[in-house]
Amino acid sequence: MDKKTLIRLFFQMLRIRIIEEKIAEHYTNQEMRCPVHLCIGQEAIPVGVCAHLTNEDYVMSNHRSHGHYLAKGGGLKCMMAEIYGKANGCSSGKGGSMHLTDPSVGFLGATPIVASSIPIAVGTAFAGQLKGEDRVSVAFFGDGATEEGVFHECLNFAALKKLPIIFICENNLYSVYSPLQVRQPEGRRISTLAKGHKIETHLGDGNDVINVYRLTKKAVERARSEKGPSLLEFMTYRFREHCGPAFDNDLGYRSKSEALGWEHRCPIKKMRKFLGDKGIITDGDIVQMEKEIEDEIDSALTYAQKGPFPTEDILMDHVYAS
Amino acid sequence: MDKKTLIRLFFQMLRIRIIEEKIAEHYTNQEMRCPVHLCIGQEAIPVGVCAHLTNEDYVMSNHRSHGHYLAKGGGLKCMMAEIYGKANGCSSGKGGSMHLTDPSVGFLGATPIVASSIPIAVGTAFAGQLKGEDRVSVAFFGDGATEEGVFHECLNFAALKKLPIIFICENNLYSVYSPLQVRQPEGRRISTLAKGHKIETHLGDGNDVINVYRLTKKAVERARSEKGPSLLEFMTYRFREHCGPAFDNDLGYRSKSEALGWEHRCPIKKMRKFLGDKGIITDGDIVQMEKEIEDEIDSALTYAQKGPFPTEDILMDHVYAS
Amino acid sequence: MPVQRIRPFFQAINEAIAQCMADDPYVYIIGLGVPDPKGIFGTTLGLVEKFGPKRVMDMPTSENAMTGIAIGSAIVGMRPIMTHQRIDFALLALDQIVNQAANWHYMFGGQMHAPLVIRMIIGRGWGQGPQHSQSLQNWFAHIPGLKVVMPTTPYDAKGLLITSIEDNNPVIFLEHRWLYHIKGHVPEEIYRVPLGQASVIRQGKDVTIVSTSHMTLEALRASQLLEKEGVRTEIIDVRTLKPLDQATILESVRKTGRLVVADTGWRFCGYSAEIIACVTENLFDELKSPPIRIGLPDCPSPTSPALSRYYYPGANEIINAALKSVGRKTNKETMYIKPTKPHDIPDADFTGPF
Amino acid sequence: MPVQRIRPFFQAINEAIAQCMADDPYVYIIGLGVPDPKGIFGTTLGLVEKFGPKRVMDMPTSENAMTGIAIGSAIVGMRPIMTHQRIDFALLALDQIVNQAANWHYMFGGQMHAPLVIRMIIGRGWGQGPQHSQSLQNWFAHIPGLKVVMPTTPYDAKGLLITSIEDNNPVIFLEHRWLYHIKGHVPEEIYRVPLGQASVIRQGKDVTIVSTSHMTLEALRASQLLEKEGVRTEIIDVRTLKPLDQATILESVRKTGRLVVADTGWRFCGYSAEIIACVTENLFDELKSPPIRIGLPDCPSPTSPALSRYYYPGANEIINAALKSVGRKTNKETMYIKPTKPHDIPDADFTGPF
Ligand SMILES: Cc1ncc(C[n+]2csc(CCOP(=O)(O)OP(=O)(O)O)c2C)c(N)n1
Ligand SMILES: Cc1ncc(C[n+]2csc(CCOP(=O)(O)OP(=O)(O)O)c2C)c(N)n1
Ligand SMILES: [Mg+2]
Ligand SMILES: [Mg+2]
Repeated sequence: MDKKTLIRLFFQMLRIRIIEEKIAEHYTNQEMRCPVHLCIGQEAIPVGVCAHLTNEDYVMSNHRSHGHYLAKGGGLKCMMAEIYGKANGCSSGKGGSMHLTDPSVGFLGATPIVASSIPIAVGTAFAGQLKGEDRVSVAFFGDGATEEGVFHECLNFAALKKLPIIFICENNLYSVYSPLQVRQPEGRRISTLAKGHKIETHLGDGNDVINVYRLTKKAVERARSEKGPSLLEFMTYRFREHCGPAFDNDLGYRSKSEALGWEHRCPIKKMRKFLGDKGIITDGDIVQMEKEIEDEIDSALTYAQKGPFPTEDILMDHVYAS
Repeated sequence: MDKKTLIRLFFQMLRIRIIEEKIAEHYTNQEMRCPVHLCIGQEAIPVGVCAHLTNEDYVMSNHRSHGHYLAKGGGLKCMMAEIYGKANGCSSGKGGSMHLTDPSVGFLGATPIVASSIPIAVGTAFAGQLKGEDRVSVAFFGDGATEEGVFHECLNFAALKKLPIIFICENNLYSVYSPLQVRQPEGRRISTLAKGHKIETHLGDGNDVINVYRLTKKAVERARSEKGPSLLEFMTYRFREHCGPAFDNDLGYRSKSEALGWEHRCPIKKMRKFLGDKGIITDGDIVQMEKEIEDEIDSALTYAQKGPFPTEDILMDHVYAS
Repeated sequence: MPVQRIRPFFQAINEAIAQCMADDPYVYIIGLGVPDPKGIFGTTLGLVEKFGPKRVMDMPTSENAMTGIAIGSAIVGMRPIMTHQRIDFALLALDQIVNQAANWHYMFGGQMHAPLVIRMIIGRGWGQGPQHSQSLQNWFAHIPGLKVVMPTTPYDAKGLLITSIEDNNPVIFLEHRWLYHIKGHVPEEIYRVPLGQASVIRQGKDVTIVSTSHMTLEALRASQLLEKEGVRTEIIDVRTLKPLDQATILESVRKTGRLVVADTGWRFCGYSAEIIACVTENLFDELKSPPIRIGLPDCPSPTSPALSRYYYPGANEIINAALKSVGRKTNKETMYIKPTKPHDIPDADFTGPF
Repeated sequence: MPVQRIRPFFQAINEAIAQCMADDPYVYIIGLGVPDPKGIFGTTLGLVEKFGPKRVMDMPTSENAMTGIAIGSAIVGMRPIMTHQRIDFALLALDQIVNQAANWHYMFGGQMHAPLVIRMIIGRGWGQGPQHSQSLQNWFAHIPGLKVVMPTTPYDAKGLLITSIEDNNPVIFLEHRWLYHIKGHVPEEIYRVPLGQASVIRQGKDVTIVSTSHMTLEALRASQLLEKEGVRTEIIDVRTLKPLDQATILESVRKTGRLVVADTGWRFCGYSAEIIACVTENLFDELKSPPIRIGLPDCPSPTSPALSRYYYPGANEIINAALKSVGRKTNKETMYIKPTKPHDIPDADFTGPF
């Protein structure tokens, strides 16, 4: 991997991190009046995956979508405005954090019903195949989503039709407060399920962006060469509460030591150390990056905060397409 | 296996076959005014499976339920009356062929929405576990049912809780007129799906009642000793049309040679030959059996045909339990 | 009057699909049994031969995912027609239909749309029973973002289906099993019946009968006998349940002052309640007698013909309601329409099994 | 009046569950997050400590199978309480709820029954948006075999939930997110509020207001201002949407001659239409003015507070409707109830995120 790519991967993770932290910081002002599911700790996955996608490729996401949206190239300003419920938001304020979209870059949309966007992503891949296009679709979802039957229905259909789709499972060990062991049989990996469907499958370290990048590369090549779908299961960890801006390890549903272990494996720290050790970036570079990102987010915040609210007359607009 | 068991298995298959053929024969009289899905050709599976179950064990079934119902010991008379829509039917005429039940023998019920009775069967096993009972539950379903997401949700939960349930997949290669290859990826067995869930799994010849019997024996032992669920996939073939009394190979959705091949592997012919070769039964025994069965079915037909129709005043009964 | 081209309902549906597919390469049809020898009661026969297996497809028994897949394909430019052999099976797909398809255009601020037709068959008769004969149109009509269509005549079946396929929204297209062999004039060329317009299929000044799908035929039967009794009915076939053509209904009731609603679904909390609420809210002072709704009683669909006989209301119930509405006593002897076929089969030559 | 034991709604629910579980070893509760630290808005807190993890369970995110599993357990003797954190998630389980649970007793001729309570939360506010705030009670009320309960007061919440758990049928129990911190008298012991009885929570002779769930609180707010204007309202909290207590509603309208219906769901094809249809069919001659329904407009739930402000009707809409119903002009200045908190939060101390 060339330096430029490595730096870009790092930069993008850092950017998502800083944006999410800014959202957390501002959330308590009670101006972002919708649920937000932050992906702090999980940034390597969207970044490593989307690095292989062009604007022609499609991504669909779930409730925890900010990272996917940003990594795919979704506009920051209209994302922030959307979270603020503004008319200049990416969904005109009608969707909020759980319904981001930026079709111009192929980030089609996010929907928070668990697993519900997986078949829709498969449908985009199916359309591509029917139309003879050369696109790849990616569905991002969590470990919880693999418990929904529709997930399996999708694997079956994707395998049946050899669709150009990549299923990305972000396994952060929890669904809200519920650990894997109350939801899935002990010792059975999610990737094993996909193997049962005879789908190309890999299990990777979701906190190692280079690992994510490498595994995805193969999956995208497979998809582009019409060899069919892949499922990649990436192990990771969410640092903050399931929904909202706070830390919540004090609630006791996950142990402090577990959380600490994962903090040490923070994908950004890890990459920073790697790039530092290799002499690819310096602390100075990072300060520079942070500054750039903060400027960007500041102006996005201004855009969002100053943006107009949607007015009563658009309430009934767009119920039907004309 | 002792002779008595072997003879019983044969007798039960023969009984189901003759009953189903009688239904087919009488169906054209337009007195059985509901859809019927005959299991002619598939008798070995219900018989071999139910041989290990007691009246305390639970069975749930699908649209093609006659064989399951009869093998579990469900009453023939009230089944026939139910198909005739009579008040003395097992569901008072409200259910018809697609909703048979005989709770007295543990045949809880059949429902024709594909895969819909699988979770209900799992629920009975779950209840047994919660109550600390020593029961086994069996869910019968077809190859088509494994395409429903709920099937996978059930496997996951059964494996999670190590439930005393046995999933019996009767793989007859078709769902209505649709062959497996338009529905499931080539070369991927249904039993492989269950392996993906880390469920004990076996693939067997569903037209060989002894094979069915042996594989089920182990699964039932596993369940009774709290080792958890099993899935058995049995290959078989339906001889007649999907729904209704006729043969339909002339429609062209399956090849004559395929059908012929399976006819040669008729489970009853096969067992008859086996028992004959071993000298366990004679042609005379079989004539005797047929006579016995025909007498039974004749009186069941009379019971059904003479039975009273439900009257208007019971239409609104049993909408709610008191 | 131009020469009539008489075709059965199922063929009208078939033509609509075939012509839309010929017209627009992005239209495809998918569903259990679509290319099979029976072709969904004849409605999809010949399509696979004409358009090939990439546009006329069977599918796994995975209603939920397959609906989502159709939606996904629609938002990137395809125009899927999904078919369910029974509306009851679509209960597995409601997350995709209601949470996703219905909201898609709105919740992303109008940037995308999901042009998707979901054909669903409403069963009835011959012991279809509790899980194969529900008539759930009111569920769909309740959901903003969906359009709901229920044709009665072959003419409308073709014209409404073409419009539905061309519509840029998710359209729930409900076909009543008992209409497939009804015959009527069906022009050969493509034509469109607009969504959102009810059809006054009979004019009269005494009672307005608002009906859906198969109940429209029952209303027509009823109206002939009522005519003899001197009661002139105006029959309005709703056709598009959502968006509802209030204007046509209100105009009629403004004239007649009397309202009977006959729907194929359950009465309680059903579509007939909407019609009554809409009329009483808007035309309270013009109503001369209490509106009456006719629908299924509040119990599951029984399988036995001995019970289904009492389950489905028909022309006679409509006659009674209309007479009651004009303040006349009902007279069983003269009013009763005698059945010409067993009550549980769609046509005289039906012999089962579905 | 005996000493009042004032408790919040969420605790009333919690007590009902705890007391039923103590009373009957076959009762168990299952649902996503049931034993988690937040305990479904407090309604399940402490239960796992009291009754252990075999009776108070989390579950996989498999709504459809888990509902079927609950049904299966119910038909062999258990009494499950299943919870869904949002009604929207239950769309995945409708095959099991509607095709199976609702029909189970009927379709097997009364031999088995499925005593199952499905608690579902109706969301609202703070940007829950199109997929987390639907109010689908009319769907369930349409289905024979289901009972549908929507409590408003803490007293009813406890009493109705106990009755629902003890009922031998599938009961859909709908809890409005905004009621959890409402306080009221809740007796400590087990008590039962019968299903199928509406509650006249305010007597008055001028207008009958029939309301569901949270809209009952809005009706109460409205009634105070209306009282000042000389309009005496009678408020009927429906409580059990199915079976509906027609008698209580009809009796009231017989007295007042006027009807306003305020429901938390969509107006079009919604539960309010049933109430209006029921009253006009039965009491046409006694109605003095057109009945009016209040509900959500025919569009998905928008996320932005700037839009949800116009989406949810409240006391002011009820005031306007009641005044219209008695033939009075509305007067914005005097009639308007000023909000004491932002419109998109349930209580003043709510700070998000849900
Ligand atoms: C069908 C459905 N059930 C339940 C929920 C509530 N819910 C929202 S997010 C979530 C957690 C899902 O966990 P996972 O898929 O692992 O994603 P994560 O939040 O861990 O990223 C749940 C259960 C929902 N939104 N949809
Ligand atoms: C949810 C659902 N979808 C479709 C149908 C229509 N249908 C009835 S039986 C059947 C075939 C199912 O095939 P399989 O499970 O293999 O059972 P088989 O008929 O072969 O025994 C289908 C698709 C249904 N009843 N339920
Ligand atoms: Mg997770
Ligand atoms: Mg099969």
